[in-house]
Amino acid sequence: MRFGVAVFPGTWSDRDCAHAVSLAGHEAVMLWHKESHLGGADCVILPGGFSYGDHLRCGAIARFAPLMNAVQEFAARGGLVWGICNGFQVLCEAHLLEGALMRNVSLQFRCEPSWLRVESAATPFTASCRVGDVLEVPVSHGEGRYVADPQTLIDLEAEDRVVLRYVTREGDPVGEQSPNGSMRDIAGIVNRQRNVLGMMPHPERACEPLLGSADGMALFRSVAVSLDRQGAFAGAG
Amino acid sequence: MTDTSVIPPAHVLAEVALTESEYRLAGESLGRAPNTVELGIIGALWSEHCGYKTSKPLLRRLPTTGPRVLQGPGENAGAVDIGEGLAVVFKIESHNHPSAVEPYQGAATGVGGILRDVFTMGARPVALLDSLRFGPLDEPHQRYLFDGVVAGIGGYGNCVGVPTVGGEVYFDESYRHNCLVNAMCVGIIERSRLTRAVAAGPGNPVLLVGADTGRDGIHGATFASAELDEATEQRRPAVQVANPFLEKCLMEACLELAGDPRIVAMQDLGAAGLTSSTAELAARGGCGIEIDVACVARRERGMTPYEVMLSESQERMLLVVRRGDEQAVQQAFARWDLHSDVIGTITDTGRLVVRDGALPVADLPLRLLIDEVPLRHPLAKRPAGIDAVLAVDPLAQTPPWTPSDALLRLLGSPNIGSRRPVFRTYDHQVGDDTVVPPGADAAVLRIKGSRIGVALTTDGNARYGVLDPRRGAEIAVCEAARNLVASGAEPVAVTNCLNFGNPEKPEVFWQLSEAVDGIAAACAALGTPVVSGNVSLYNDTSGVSIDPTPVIGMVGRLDDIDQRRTPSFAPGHRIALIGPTAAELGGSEYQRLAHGCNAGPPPRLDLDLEKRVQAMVRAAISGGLVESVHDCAEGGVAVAVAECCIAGGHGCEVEWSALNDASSRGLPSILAGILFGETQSRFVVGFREEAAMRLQALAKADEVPLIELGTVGGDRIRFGGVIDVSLSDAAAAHERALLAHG
Amino acid sequence: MIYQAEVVVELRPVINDPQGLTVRDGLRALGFAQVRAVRVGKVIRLELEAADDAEARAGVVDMCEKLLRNPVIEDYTIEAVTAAEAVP
Amino acid sequence: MIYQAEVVVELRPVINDPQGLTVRDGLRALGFAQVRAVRVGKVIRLELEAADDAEARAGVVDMCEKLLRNPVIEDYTIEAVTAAEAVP
Ligand SMILES: Nc1ncnc2c1ncn2[C@@H]1O[C@H](COP(=O)(O)OP(=O)(O)O)[C@@H](O)[C@H]1O
Ligand SMILES: [Mg+2]
Repeated sequence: MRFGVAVFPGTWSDRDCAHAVSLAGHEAVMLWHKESHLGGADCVILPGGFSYGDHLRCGAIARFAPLMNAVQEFAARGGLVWGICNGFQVLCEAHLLEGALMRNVSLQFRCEPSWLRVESAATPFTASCRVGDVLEVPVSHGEGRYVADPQTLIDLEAEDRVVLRYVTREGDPVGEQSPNGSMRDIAGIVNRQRNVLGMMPHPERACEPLLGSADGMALFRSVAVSLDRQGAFAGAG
Repeated sequence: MTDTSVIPPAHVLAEVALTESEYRLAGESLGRAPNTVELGIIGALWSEHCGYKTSKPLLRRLPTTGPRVLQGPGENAGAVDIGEGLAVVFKIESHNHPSAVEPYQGAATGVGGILRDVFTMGARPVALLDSLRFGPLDEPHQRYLFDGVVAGIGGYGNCVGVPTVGGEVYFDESYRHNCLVNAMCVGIIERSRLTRAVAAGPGNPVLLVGADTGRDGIHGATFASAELDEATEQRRPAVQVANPFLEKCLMEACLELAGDPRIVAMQDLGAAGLTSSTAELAARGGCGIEIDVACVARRERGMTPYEVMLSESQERMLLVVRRGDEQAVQQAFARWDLHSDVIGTITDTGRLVVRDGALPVADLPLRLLIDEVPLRHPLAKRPAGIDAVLAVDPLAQTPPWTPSDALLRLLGSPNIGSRRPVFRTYDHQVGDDTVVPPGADAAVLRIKGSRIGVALTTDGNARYGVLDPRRGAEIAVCEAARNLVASGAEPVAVTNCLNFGNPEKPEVFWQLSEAVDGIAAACAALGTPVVSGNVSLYNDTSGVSIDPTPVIGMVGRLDDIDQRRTPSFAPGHRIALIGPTAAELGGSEYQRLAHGCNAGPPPRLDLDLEKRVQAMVRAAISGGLVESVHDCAEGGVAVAVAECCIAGGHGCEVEWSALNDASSRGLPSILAGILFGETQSRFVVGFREEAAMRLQALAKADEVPLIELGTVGGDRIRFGGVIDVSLSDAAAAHERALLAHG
Repeated sequence: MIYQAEVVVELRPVINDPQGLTVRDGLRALGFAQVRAVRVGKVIRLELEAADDAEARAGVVDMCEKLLRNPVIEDYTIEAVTAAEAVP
Repeated sequence: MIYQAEVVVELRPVINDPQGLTVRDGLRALGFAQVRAVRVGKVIRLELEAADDAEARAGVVDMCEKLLRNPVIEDYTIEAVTAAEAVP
């Protein structure tokens, strides 16, 4: 399985994502933002970081990179696109996902463990999880407060597109403990076609017990399993 | 002006920080009077910041060599061999004054500067640490500085994607008008790819890369600027706005090029900007350098050659490139959307020559600028009042609180309580290598594809140093080493930042000299050479100097990452105190809180015992005899044990005869001294019952005191009959310590 | 011709603005009890070349629509587009 | 009386504005070659109570001096202070 990892100026989770991919036993290729091909990737990861310094709005400038045109087409043809942290912000700015990510209610950057309840296993990214599983995955962001208009929120829930929700370690609603104050404690969503996932937490930081949690591996495994099922997606090359 | 006997007006010399005699020296060596730009260049390179004219003679006393040392002081950062062909590159640096003026930007640009020192050596920065000092946290302005500095450090480190894994924060009156912001950066590189900033090859082009040059950080020297008016100062920003995004691109581009044969040398631009970077680069290579300021991209119009040469604009790098490869290298930077210009060439003249297009601007021998820095040897005088202060008997003061009450107050002290409100705002994980995150004694990083681990810490409790600067410095080194040992590491090498007042005061120079001797003695004893450092003097406001504050950054090494330990107690484990105990309250945090003073003798330190204790604890760890380890620092044994309880989420039952004696004999201050005194060379460990005998035997063999204190368990922290608090109360006090109105 | 444009980008009224709330509370804590509400937005000053006012303004509108504001959460107003003296 | 005030806080002209530079380059990359310079500041909208215009304006000046701008790097301009209909 081949994962393409996008690199924008200011991206810093690229190496971590590539490391997690290789731990999962797959191949990672770096995709430079000025290129407009995807190196034959079966799944494209838009990693975390501060692309373009998060200036103006997080992800607002990266969204126009030549690479993103290829990603748009790839997604339109059903290719798996996985936005993590800054990648989620880019996907929202690019309108591949609804809503927006805004400054944490605390107005502070937060780097700490978070607990995510799997709300839908009906996505290529959570296929090998069970609904209700609670995954320990760290957050590390200053602008991760998910917001969307009421109708969008209703649709997301109705269409089973809220994939990950912040909960407590015990799996209860986070309430005040929310790392960022996201509406409905949303941590990750998919698009209607369910092939584009955006999430704020960093699964690539939770793939080894040595680092405190290996729960993030479930997502990488899921992607691989799904790609196997559908017969590895013919990358845009 | 060509006549060297004509001395410029006092204000001119003042603005370039030169004395009359220094001016004469320069003139004689030059055989003529320097012009204004040359004067500025000489002033900058002869300044304390670049020329270390006061501290250099002292720094020669530090041990700087050892089997693992690959690069000692003198380069942009030090480097040590940690095995498997890998080197750790590290340095600490201060950004005190800018942070006092604008906490966010001052701290942020400080982080930027220290990052450049490390990637200049070709090493990828893998960790940052920050050592901070402020006035009392309950004062709104100090809270403003603290919040701003922490936000600035996070703002920069989080954006460039280098984890901030450790540091320290202290609050003390002494820093009310001079906060301290020291940042340490640690990088890792294959030994063979280590690059040095040594210019070579006359005819090789010199490249300036990164930010455009603006009128940043140019102090004084109004005489040298276009018009002599108020407006000149107006046009000069008091502080700089950091650009971590630009730094991130600069870092990635430089790391791509490091070790590339087309790159002859790399040098970051720091204090005195182009002036010091060009001069040092050329001097290290024993060659010369010629610069055309007209080729330097400007941020503002109307800049004078003087301003261009002395601008301290951030996020800039200087490279010497193999002749003929300049375009290829410029393209490599352009790939990262970085602007670069060829601004000069390396020569064989041994001179720094500056042109503005065709116009000659400056022409100075590097020997004058670098080797002939006139050293200052100020008077050193032991402060008159110190003996009276040392004569105070800390045990003569009656404790105002019960031991339980005192423990909760200490846990809730801003100098002891949880630092989580700080480090939760720092990305301390990016890079996927942080195995022991902030919150324990030292941070531990793994190295992918290897069993080796790297442990990092910064330490420096200035309260001891006020009482005895030499012992204070020795203790700082030993505490840093203890923090590494507690994490399971072998201490390897040291970087240090000497934060002091105005050295022209004999008392301050004495403190500085004593502190350097203390660092030297402790580093020699522990076998941890000093490979890099930084000096920040003149931390004075209206005649009042800060307490002497040597901050020690130390790097340790674990053969096997699985040897790491943390303070967390596990239920059922036995608790032991390793090391001596004496009722010493002088300089303790308890004394500050309970009696509002800092007096009496500071804790004793026996370097030989220190060595034995550290060796014994390391042996206990490698022998698998101890499960949790924590050093005793501020707050003494009681706080150390409580911290292990809080970290592990379990209470404890401590039975300690010394306590019962003291309380039954009705000696409350002795009791406080035993519980909260800061006797050095101690660790609190948790171990399995089965290991007890072997642990005892090991201590005996190494002639190290060891007392079994009790057992981990329950939801209360109990010390015999004298302390009984609930774990949740203790944890709450600890967690709240740094929060507003906490 | 050189034009100077001032664009204000603000959160849509329905979107809550924690920064505004924090500033409001900060002001009240300082004793400004008269403050009822605060909202914080961005002002973006552009210097651009254009043949005439119309072209300048059209350019600015285009920049706002494409990049400067996020329609999901923000509104923008073009405060001014004025011919300026060139600062070469 | 309820007043609405608009305050613009911007980096002093001599201060480097990294955000402005990034936005400028972003716009150019999008094809807006006509953009020569960009600077990004803050606009702060205040809603406050005051007896009259003078009092309202005096209050706003005071807030700027005390909290809203950082005198080391920023300037402020009070764009408008106008009586408004209360939005209770
Ligand atoms: N400014 C800071 N930034 C990041 N981590 C910090 C900072 N201050 C303290 N820490 C972390 O908090 C923990 C406790 O700090 P400290 O009390 O200084 O430890 P010690 O007393 O063992 O030196 C350590 O892990 C330290 O690295
Ligand atoms: Mg410690």
